[in-house]
Amino acid sequence: MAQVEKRVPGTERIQTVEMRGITKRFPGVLANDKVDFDVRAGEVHALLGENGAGKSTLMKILYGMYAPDEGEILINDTHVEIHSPTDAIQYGIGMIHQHFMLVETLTVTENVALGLPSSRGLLTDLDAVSKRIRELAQVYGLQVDPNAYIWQLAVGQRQRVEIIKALYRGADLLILDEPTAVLTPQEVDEFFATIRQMVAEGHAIIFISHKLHEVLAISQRVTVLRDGKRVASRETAGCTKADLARMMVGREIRVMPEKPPAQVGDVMLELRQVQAQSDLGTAGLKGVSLQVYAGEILGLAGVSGNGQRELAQVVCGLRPITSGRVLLKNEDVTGMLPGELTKRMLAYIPEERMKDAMIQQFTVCENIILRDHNKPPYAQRGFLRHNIIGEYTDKLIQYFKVKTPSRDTQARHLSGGNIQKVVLARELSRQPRVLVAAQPTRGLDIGATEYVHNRLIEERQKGTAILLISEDLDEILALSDRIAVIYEGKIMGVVNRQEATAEQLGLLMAGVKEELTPA
Amino acid sequence: ATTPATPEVSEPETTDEPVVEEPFRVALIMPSAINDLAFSQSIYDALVKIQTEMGGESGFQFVYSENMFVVDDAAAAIRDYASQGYDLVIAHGSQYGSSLREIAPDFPEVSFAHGTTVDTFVDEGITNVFAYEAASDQGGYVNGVMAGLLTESNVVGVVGPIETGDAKLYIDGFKAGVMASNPEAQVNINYTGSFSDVALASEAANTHIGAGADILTGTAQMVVGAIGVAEERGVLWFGTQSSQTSLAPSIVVANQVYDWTVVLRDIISLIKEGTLGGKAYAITLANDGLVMDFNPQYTLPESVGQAAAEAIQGIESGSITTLP
Amino acid sequence: MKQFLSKFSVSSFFDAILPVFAALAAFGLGAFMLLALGANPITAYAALIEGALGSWNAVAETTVKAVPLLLVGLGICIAFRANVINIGGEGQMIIGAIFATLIGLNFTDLPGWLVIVLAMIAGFLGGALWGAIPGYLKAYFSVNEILSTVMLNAIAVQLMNYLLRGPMIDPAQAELASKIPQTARLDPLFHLPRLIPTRLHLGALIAVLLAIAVYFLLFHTTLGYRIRAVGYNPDASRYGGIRVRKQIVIAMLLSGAFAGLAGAIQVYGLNYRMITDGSASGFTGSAGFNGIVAALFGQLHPLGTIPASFVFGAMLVGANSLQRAMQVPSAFITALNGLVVVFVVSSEIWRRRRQHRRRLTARIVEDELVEATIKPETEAQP
Amino acid sequence: MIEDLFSTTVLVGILASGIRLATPYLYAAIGETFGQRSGVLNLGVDGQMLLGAFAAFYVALTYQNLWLGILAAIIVGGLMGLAMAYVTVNLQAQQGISGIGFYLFGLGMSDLLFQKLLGTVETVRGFPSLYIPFLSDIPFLGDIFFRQNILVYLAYLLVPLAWFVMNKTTLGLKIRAVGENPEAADSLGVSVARVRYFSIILGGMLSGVAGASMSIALLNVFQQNMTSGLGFIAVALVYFGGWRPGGVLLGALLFSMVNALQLWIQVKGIQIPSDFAVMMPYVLTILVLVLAVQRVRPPSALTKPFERES
Ligand SMILES: Nc1ncnc2c1ncn2[C@@H]1O[C@H](COP(=O)(O)OP(=O)(O)OP(=O)(O)O)[C@@H](O)[C@H]1O
Ligand SMILES: Nc1ncnc2c1ncn2[C@@H]1O[C@H](COP(=O)(O)OP(=O)(O)OP(=O)(O)O)[C@@H](O)[C@H]1O
Ligand SMILES: [Mg+2]
Ligand SMILES: [Mg+2]
Repeated sequence: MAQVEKRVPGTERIQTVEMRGITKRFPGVLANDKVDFDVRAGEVHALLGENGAGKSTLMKILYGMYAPDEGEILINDTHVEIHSPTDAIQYGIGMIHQHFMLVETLTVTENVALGLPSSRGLLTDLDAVSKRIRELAQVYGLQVDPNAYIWQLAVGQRQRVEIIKALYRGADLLILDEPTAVLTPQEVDEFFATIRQMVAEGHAIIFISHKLHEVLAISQRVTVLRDGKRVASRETAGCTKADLARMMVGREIRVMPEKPPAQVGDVMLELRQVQAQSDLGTAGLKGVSLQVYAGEILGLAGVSGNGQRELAQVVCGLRPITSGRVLLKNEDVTGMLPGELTKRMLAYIPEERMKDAMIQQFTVCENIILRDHNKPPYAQRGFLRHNIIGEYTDKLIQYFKVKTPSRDTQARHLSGGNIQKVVLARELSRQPRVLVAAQPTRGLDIGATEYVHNRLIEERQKGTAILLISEDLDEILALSDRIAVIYEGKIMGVVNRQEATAEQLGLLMAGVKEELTPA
Repeated sequence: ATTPATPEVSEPETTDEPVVEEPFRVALIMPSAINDLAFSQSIYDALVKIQTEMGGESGFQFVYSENMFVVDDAAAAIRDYASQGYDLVIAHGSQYGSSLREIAPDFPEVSFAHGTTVDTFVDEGITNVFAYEAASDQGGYVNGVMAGLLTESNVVGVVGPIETGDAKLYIDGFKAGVMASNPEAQVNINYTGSFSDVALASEAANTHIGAGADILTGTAQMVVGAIGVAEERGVLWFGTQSSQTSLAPSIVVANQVYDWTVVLRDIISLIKEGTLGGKAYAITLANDGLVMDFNPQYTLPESVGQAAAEAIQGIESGSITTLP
Repeated sequence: MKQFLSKFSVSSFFDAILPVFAALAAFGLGAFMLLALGANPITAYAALIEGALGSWNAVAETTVKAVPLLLVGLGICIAFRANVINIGGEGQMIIGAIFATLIGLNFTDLPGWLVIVLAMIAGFLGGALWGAIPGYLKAYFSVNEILSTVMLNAIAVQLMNYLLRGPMIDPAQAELASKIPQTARLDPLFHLPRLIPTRLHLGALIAVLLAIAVYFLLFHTTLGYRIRAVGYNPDASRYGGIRVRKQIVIAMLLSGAFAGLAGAIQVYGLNYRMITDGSASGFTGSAGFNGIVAALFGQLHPLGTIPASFVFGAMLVGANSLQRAMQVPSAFITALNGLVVVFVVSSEIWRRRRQHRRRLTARIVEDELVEATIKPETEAQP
Repeated sequence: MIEDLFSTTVLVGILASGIRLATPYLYAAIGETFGQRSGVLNLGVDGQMLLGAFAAFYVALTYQNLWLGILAAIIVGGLMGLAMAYVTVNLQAQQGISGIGFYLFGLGMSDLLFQKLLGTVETVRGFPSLYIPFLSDIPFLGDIFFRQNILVYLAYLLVPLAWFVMNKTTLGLKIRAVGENPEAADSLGVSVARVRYFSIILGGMLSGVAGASMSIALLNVFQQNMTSGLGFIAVALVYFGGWRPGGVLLGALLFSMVNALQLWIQVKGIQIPSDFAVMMPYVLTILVLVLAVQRVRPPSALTKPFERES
């Protein structure tokens, strides 16, 4: 299949893209307020801002998904009209969305070929496409099996498919909306290598991330949005994390929290030689043994797809165990249903909160009682007590500072960060004895991240046993008392925080085992 | 009313009334469509004929509700017509009995006719309901006698809807007829479980032919599917309820045709005399309510025609019983 | 209840009558068909309205017609909330009616009120059984409910045909050669009492009370909460400790139960016996399908389904009297019904858009409020 | 009695009947498969079939040209599809009910036209059986497979063709993507609306042909409600077939063969009430699904309207 015909005015490749005075109103929200933004071939321009600052909106305008209310777009200094993604693609703009745009039931090749003219006319030319995918993969280090179905792929691999899709369409400018949120540090490194390669070949990149160190590492320029306005735009070189944070939030942020010493108690959660299958039917957990004590945070580090999801689900009764035992405070809870575990004061913040822990069409109230809807005082003889539920919800909204018009607002109308807070509020307010928190700060801005970290530490001080699952090694190191590393469904080792180093953990995460002093 | 009016007025048979009288008004409720080539069409055709006899719209008017297969819709229609002061309300479907029994006492001035049934509710003190039915076993028997003689394979097939009511009478009579004329013959029956499944009726016919049948018959509106198959595969067909000759002139031997006019004429004259119900009718071969309609394009062997005529005579005289 | 009523306003009144405009548009199209049929549309539609609402008797007939629509619709509200598409209402009505009729035919010694109560319960259970089957097959065998309910409708019809011409046949018919497939008539003591001297029977009251009950069930009980949760998001429900499969079975069971009750009420309130013409709609009058339409017009809200059923009932009753008054073929009525359904369902988009706009304008106010109250606190946080 | 069923006559009869009975299901269900794969549930199939059946019959009768009849059925079915597409795609109406609305419209309208234009049941000379040279002379097999009419052959050719279009063409790829994740397809410049329009209209056309296959090929008559709910079974068969043409073929054949079998059971005088015989295909279709424990997911976007946020 040939490259797509482009109708870029003047030159063939994108040299500069400029957005001038872009304003976008959603009823009730001024998402973008006279924003100027530009990017040049051969550079990475980072876009920063709190949750809801208007980053995605600005980029969707550039990609033709939203029409701006005011402002104009210029490519190579020529005014262009971009009315749809098709227009954008033809100008050589590619976008990788915050939420992947992939058809899970199709193969990688089919996803890439979708919507493109075929060299065989009406028939698909999947062989040719897959050949070209392998070439691109070679050039940019994007290893992925063209014949695999999307549902079989891990997030990191899906990310690569998205990039291949854009490159395949001959994107000169690539918009990356929080591409690293779901990637492991290793994957981020590989991903950055790909980006550098692309920049070297003259691509222009727009990069959105909440992780300041990534912004510092990859970008040449950075622009900060706050409440829809551009508040700063400067060369990255010379900026510090603290500078960026201040520009974003307008106040000082402690990037990593302070932590009082741990008051460790009894074993609260114990896994003994647990085995379980993964979604694909392969062995997901191959005999995992772990203990989490009251009053400690046990960090579980590991590269995504090594069994973290399975482990969390096994503990919370959402995945059957093929062999082994799970104990909650010395009680065997193997095979118990989630409802029964809930009664035993187990709390769980799952990785995919929007999907797995919230009912988008339910109100905040209704979501707050998702775990306890049939327990007094929220229900009596099978009837819900809306007054009590409402008052309780109001209290949580206030205490956890959830930004919502009212307790009766549907969850889907809240911003991602606030949905996160609702889950957190629900799980923590249940006064759990054991808390499983998977990727609790994924997708959150630094202000919200700081807030979540503080809450977790607070919970630890109350004597809760916390299993913190994170792919963010910085987060693990900052919060954990002990750190376990999981690799291919097995625990590679457990180390005390004081004895752990990033290098050593990195090796373990890669499956390289050294002799360790067990914690 | 958009009653079909026929310009030419045929010989008036029953009326010697003065011309200036109010027209006689009839309302008809029936379960399927007026053109179903079967049960509903038979009564509709009769009313059209009566209208012609009675001098067109000026002497006789009628309105109808078709496709009233939902019993309580029919009940609403019956009540509505009755309250509009029709002289006669005909509930043409045995399923309407319950409703009629309920409604008739509320309209003692109105006469009702209910078919097909034998029950006029007189036992229950209701005096304004006539009942009518078709002795369809009689024509079935005659058809059966001919089929028994005409079959060469000694296998005859019957396509039925559901094993009840009019269909059951016809089929039982048909079977008895075949047995009478040809005890060797085998009568295969299958039911489609529906009055409307034309496709299944056609495969039912194919099945019979596959099982060796060289003569077919069937009843209810879905048999049009079976007739097509019979024609294509060249086997003979016997019809009932209405004349089906036009559908397949080359293979239809004879039809039992319902002619309700004999019943209707009598009912109308009784009403005019002031009797509003209490009498039960049956259309039979003897009273010409059932007519054997032979397809002129099919040359019936003389002996078979003879046997049919004898059967008709026997039934009319009562020497032959048509039901087992 | 209070919550629901308080949502009424001029705006939502307009939303409520929007379907009426859509229906009028369909009637407009129907007018051309009427002209083609040689009938005067104005007289025709006058006859329709007259027939549906023109007298107390007409209103009673309309209400009677609405009863099964409402009951089936309530079941649909429950099932669709659990994201189960129950198009088995026809079969469920039939089985419910069979169960209920068996009570009336076999317990002739019991007092009338008791038989009625038992019969309603039996109808409820019969429908529940016929609904639970596809629910169970969906939950535990992944058999799609659209497929199974379509098939079960056909099975129920054949079962009815068999019973009515065999084991349950009217003893009087059993002696006749023609064997009309009907049961014996129910003892008059067992008939549902009439409310006013029309065909309006107690079933109407039962249906409305049940609509209120279903409203409470869905929005004020833990069971309703679970059913809705499962319908929206089974994964999160499982996480919340809800046994998803069980709720699917329960929802289908309840859905069938209401249809079954509708069947029982048709027998005890209107026909006083079961009789078959071999088709499902001969007994149900297609209420098993039309109830779906009524529920969806009612926004899948039990209380909204009450007026929706009434309007749909009026349409059906009025159409029949239109046929009588103008002698237009019944086929026209069927086609007109189809047009009305299509037009009304298409008008939904305007209502949704208006609602969306309202919500967004409301959000401006709310957002300002939020800014004012919460934002400062966030910033005050250490 | 039961052993009477195990003869070649019966077997040949069942297979031949089954193949014919399955024909309208195939057209309708394959059409519906396209619609559902693109994310639209059309419950109005039966209405489209009835209108198609009437159009084909009327045109064939009036102009004495069967192919013109087919064309009429295609046009009428396509127009019904167009209306359905406008209502579900542009107006984003609830697919389930609008389908029921179109069903009622087709049911009434076909009957109305029948009454006004024809008035009574008539017959037409439909497509004759086409004896494939040589093949039709093979004992047994010839009877079963090679003595059907052209529309029967075309129905079976449609199955691989549909598979091919769905899996091997860019259009098929778009259809599958749109039914699964319309947002993703849209972000790649695939017009969700256009793809859905195409699929629904194609579905309507095939439903029209399904009707025509009854009125001018298999039965050669038109009667009110002559499909008697066949279109609903066709929709169910799409679920049976797991949204794949091959699966639909299996389902249609299973259902039809069992239907043919039950007719033979009755003809052979096997002592079960006829009602239970008639029930058999419905019961077996469910049972097979229970036992096969297939876990094919419906297209994710099925019944969900798509609207790009703005
Ligand atoms: N389609 C929409 N309709 C109404 N409001 C919207 C819509 N899309 C975004 N918004 C609002 O516009 C504002 C900016 O949203 P946007 O998604 O651009 O934020 P963001 O900077 O990408 O945040 P995040 O870091 O959470 O991704 C938010 O207040 C959001 O609620
Ligand atoms: N009406 C009620 N009154 C008091 N307690 C109740 C009531 N309903 C449920 N509970 C309590 O809530 C707990 C869970 O309820 P139950 O097991 O009935 O839910 P369920 O219907 O089984 O839910 P699931 O679908 O998850 O199985 C039980 O311990 C029960 O005692
Ligand atoms: Mg964003
Ligand atoms: Mg439980």
